[in-house]
Amino acid sequence: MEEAQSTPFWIVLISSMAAVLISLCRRAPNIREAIIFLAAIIKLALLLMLAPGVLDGKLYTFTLINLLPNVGLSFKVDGAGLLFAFVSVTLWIPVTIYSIGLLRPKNDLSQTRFYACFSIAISSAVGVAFSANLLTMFIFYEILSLSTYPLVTHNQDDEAIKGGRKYLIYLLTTSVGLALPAMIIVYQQTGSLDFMGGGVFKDQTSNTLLTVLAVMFLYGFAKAGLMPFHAWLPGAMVAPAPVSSLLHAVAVVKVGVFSIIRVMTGIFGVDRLANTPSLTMIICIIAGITLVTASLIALSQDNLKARLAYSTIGQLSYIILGVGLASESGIAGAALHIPMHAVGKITLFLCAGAIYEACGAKYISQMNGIGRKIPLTMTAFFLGSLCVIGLPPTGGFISKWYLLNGTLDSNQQWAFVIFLISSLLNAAYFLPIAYKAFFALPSDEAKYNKASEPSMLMVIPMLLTATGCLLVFFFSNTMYQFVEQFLNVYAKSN
Amino acid sequence: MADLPIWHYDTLFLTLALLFGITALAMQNLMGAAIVFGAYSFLMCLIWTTMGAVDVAFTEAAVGAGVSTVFIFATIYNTGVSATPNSPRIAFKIFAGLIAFGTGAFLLSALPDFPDWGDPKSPVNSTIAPYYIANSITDAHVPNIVTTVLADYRGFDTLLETTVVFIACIAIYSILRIDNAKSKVTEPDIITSPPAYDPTDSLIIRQASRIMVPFMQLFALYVIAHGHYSPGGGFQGGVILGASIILLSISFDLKHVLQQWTEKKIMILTALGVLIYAMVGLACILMDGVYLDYAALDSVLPGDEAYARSHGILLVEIGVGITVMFSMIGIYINLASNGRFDRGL
Amino acid sequence: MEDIIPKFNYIVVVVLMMTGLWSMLAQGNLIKKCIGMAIFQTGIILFFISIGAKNDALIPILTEGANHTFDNPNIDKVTNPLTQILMLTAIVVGVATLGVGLALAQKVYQQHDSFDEDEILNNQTK
Amino acid sequence: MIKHLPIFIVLAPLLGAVFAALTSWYRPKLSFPVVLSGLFISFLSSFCLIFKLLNSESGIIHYQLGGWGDKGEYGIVGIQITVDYLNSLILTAVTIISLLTAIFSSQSVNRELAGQQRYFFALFSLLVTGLLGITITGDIFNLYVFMEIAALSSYALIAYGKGRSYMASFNYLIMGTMGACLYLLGVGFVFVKTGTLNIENLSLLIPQTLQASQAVFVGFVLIIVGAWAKMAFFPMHGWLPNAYTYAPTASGALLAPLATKVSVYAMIRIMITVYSIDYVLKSPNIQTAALLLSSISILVGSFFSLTQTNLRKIACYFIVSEIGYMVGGAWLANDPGLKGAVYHIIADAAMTSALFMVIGCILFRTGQVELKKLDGLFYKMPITFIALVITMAALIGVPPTCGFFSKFYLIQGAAQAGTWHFAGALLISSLIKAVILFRIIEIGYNKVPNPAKEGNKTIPRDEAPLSMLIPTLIVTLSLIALGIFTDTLITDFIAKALPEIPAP
Repeated sequence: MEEAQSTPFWIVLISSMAAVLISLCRRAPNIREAIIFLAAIIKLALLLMLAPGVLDGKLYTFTLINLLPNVGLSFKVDGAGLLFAFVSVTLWIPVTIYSIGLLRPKNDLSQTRFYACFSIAISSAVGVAFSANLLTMFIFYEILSLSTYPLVTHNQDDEAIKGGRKYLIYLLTTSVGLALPAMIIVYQQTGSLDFMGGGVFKDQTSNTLLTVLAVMFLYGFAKAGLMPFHAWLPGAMVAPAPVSSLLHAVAVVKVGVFSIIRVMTGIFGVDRLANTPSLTMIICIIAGITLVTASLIALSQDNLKARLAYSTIGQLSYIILGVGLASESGIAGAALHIPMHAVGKITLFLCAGAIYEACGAKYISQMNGIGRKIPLTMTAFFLGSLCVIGLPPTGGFISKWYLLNGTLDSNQQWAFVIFLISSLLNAAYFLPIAYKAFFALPSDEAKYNKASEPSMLMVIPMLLTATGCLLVFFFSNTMYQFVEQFLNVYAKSN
Repeated sequence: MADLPIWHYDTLFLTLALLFGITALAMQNLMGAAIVFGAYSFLMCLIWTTMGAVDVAFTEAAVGAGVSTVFIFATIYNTGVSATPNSPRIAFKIFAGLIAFGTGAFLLSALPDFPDWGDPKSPVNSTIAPYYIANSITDAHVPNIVTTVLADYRGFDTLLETTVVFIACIAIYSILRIDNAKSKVTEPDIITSPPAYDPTDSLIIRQASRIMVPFMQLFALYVIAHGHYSPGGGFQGGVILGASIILLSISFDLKHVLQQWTEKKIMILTALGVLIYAMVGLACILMDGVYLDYAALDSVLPGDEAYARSHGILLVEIGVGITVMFSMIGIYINLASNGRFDRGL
Repeated sequence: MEDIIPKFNYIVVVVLMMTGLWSMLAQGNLIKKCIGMAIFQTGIILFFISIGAKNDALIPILTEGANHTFDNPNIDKVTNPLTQILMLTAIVVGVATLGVGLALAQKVYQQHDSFDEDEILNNQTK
Repeated sequence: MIKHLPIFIVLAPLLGAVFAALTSWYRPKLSFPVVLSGLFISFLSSFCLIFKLLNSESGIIHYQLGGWGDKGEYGIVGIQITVDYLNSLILTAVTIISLLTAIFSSQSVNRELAGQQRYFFALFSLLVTGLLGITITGDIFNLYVFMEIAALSSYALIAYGKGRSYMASFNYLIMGTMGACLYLLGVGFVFVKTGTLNIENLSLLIPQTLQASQAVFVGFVLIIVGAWAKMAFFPMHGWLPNAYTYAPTASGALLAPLATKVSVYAMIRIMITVYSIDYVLKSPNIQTAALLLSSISILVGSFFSLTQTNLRKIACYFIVSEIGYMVGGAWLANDPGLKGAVYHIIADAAMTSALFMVIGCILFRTGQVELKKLDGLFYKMPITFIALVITMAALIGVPPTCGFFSKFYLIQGAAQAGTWHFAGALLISSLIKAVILFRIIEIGYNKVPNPAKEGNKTIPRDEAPLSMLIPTLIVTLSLIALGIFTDTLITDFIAKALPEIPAP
């Protein structure tokens, strides 16, 4: 049920066009920000227009231009892509409000650049979500890397430059050094790069080659933060809070895992994965190790943003492990974990930024008792923690449920154990923060005496996303319908 | 040994040429090397004459042995360097020797595959060349086949060759000419100590060249005009014309020549020669022909198509002659005065 | 000997060219490099001319003679004109290159007061 | 007149040069417009020819000079120029880039060469003539003459740089003449066995009857090595960095993108048309050597660029490594490799042109291009800086720029041939270029405190004049446009230009 329609292309393009307009309106901040909201709303509206069709099982396709023989700059909208795009664009709105609250008072004139790059980044994230083939995906993936660099180095001090350097080196090196050759080998072997239900490989392709390619892709999309190519993520935390929250909790890292989901389901094919133990084994082992190690490291971090970053690395591996299980519920869990983790983590990052703005506290050890000064922020933080740990009534519970189901479906009991251990670790590193903030005695009373909630422009977005953590729990069924459509296309064996 | 398919003189000349060439490169004294190189070029002329390539020999005599040698002299005179110091790069020389030896061995590996020397049935002599020999008369009424091929069959090459000369002239002017506006350049001290022997002093040379120059110029004009029937043509004639002026400046004074031949005159005339050639070609297009198809000019030139070609060839040869003559003068003036246009060899 | 004599010309050509090549690569003196270049070029010219030569042939200017008539020449008895044209071009190109090379050498001499490559290199890195 | 378009491509810049030399004595201001119009006619002709070519059935257009065409048993007796799918693209690229570079150069020439610019544009135009001639000619000896036209004018153009450029130009002259001589000798060796110089006639003779001839093989190697010397292929690359660095901006901007690329074209033409892919495949030793040298060339160029501090030198070493891409791609001798090599000729011409134009803009305003002194460039010349970043991104191979697609094909070719060292070298060079891009960004954008913030020093904007900026932007944007239209280029032109090569 494919239907050619140019809407996907326009959805991708809108925020890029917005970027152009934004850079023209450098002297009129109100108009500039109005453009962002307008673009976001149009984008959401267009996405919603596509939603009923996708739920009916339609695939919207559009080819802009052919880049290589058989491979074009083409878009294809399916359930998972739409869901991912929807999450990115929806969360863009609160984050923009938050940015206004954070940056306007600072009278920082490079805000225009900030918003313009931000819009391009959103464009490319949606582009990845809608890509119909590996090449298109790779193109948007690279644009995303480049457009987020000015955001990471926004402060332009030594630390920012260092973080930015690390960021680009990790992301470009891996994508050019591993993902690109892997893609070329796929093209050379099969003559096609399209994401297709049963994968593109013929049956006679050797398992060894597939395993090598799988590893190349896993590490090539280093945005997914698999160890040992994860170090860019803590380094990129020097960016302003809105960047860390939207990009490094939602857009950039999720683009990494989303790319891996796409490649595993669309290029390798779920059947092929399920029938090739060596392949699934290697994915599961890499993801499993990252998962546990990252959680342990997170436990030892005192810097709040660093702890959040390592937590993100661990949570991303949930998704990859879910794919590696190669069972229907595993993949469903993986696809669902993208939005669920997104709302949770974005709340946490926004809170971290707010805490720093309100109290100047970067380290967890400084946060004893601050909950009484900034109750709204810390409540939001608590809800976000619940979502990431996976406790009801937050969205994280749903996705982890599917993931655990997946382990049982594919008889990988050890993965079940890993998931549980990791969830316990999540609880161990998040809950004490909220607990101490509310109940522990302030260690440095004088310092936080004058601390109060930051401006409403920052508080409201946090509360919105915190509410989102609850909402996704109740609307999880709708989300599952989207994922189901995706599964119908890619994961149902014929 | 009587029925050897080669000329006996040639083996001798070839061996001699080889000796001269190696000597020229091995000599420490630069002036000596230049003279030996001139002799080497003359030897080459002899070899080519015995092989039947009179036009090439003629050109080599004028260009290789004549003008080239003078160019080298001028450079040496200007810089005052007479001997090369022994450069110590032995290892590099051996390395380069190995490269040259390897390349030579590689080239000789094709030796058994070559046709014998002088074989009239070799591919070179039996593929396209017979067409030229058989048709030169019918196509253009020109007995000197070299002229026909040069200016007509492969006329495009010759246009470009003229352009090459033109480029060399502009290139040397732009490289060497010292900008008068900025010519506060300190004069290199070598000029203050010219060689002990000053050629401008010699009365015999002055008188001899004064007598020779008109004849040279007359001869050169003849060479250009009679190129259809005898060896020669635009190139050779042009070079000789140029050489006559060069001779004047060597035997008299460069200043004298410089007054007469300013940069403006030389450049305009050099460009004019190329222009004549290119415009004859364009005229062919305007007359409904192909570029450089002189036959199309038969409506403006006297005679039938073949004669039109013959006249077209003459026109372009004149263009070539003008360009070559003035570029040679221009190049010489620059090299001899080191771009200062005041004095020199 | 029987094999070499008919191809003696090629051997001389190769030796000449390689001497020129060696000189272009190894000689430190810029003028010597230029002379080497010229010798390399004459080697090539000699190569072309000798492949166009024919036994007992006349120069490529047609005349009424015993062997052939004006309109119907005996092709085997006229030297190949094509190789000669090519080499006329090559000679002219050669002298143009030589002129430009010498002009550059003069300029280099003005700057460094030397024709020796090593000295010039030392001057430049100083 | 349509019939004569092929000759106008070459003739227009030639006549432009001659008229420019003439007018420079009467109306010096006229020289530049004269050259410009010559280049423009040339561009129009080549552009029209593309359409003529697309409409023609045979896919090849001949123009026989002097009307001397095929004479039966003798073959083609005159000189023939041909336009087919392979060279029509390159002709258009050369004409467009030279036209833009001419517009770009007018200001910088007036400043850098004040008082001496008399013959500059004449030589400029003659260089273009030579390059176009090499591309369009159908005769291997005529190619040599054009090669020398291009070479002689480039020696002079480089020597305009004064100072160290004289020695650089002299070294180029020695190496270039050596290359040309080897080429001519190779032509001689081929000529000995075939007796013809026309490429079409040769292509009928060599692959069929002269497969085993040692002389033809030696000729092949000589021609290829000669072309290598001309294009600064490792280990004959020593002349290039100095020559292009010390040349004036305008010469560098014209020579760097075009001169080496056209030599690569000549090599590919000889390889696939005069000889054939079969012939190449049957000389495996040469193939292995060429591929190894390409990999070394890529690595040497990349590593040396890393050690340089001058942006122009860096760019010059990039050329050395890019040459490795193209030679390697051609010598992979399989379908994707050759496609990649031909595509990369166009892509690299555009990339190098953009790079040198950007450098020219910076040089024009700041007077130097030392990497360390570029701090704050983004605030001083934002448009130029963004163009520089896009160009570097293309050189790295970031999609959707053209650099990505050529790399895509080249690596695909390497994978198909199993030449992993070549694929590895390509990737390493990409990464090294990425490192240099980071350096440029860090210095140009991050090194000075953001002037937009309150309290920091403001940096006034000072872009290059529009006549320089607009060509730079056009070329930079063409990098993206070329990338987007890759498929059109490949299927409509390059695929038709190459012989059928069966996949193994």
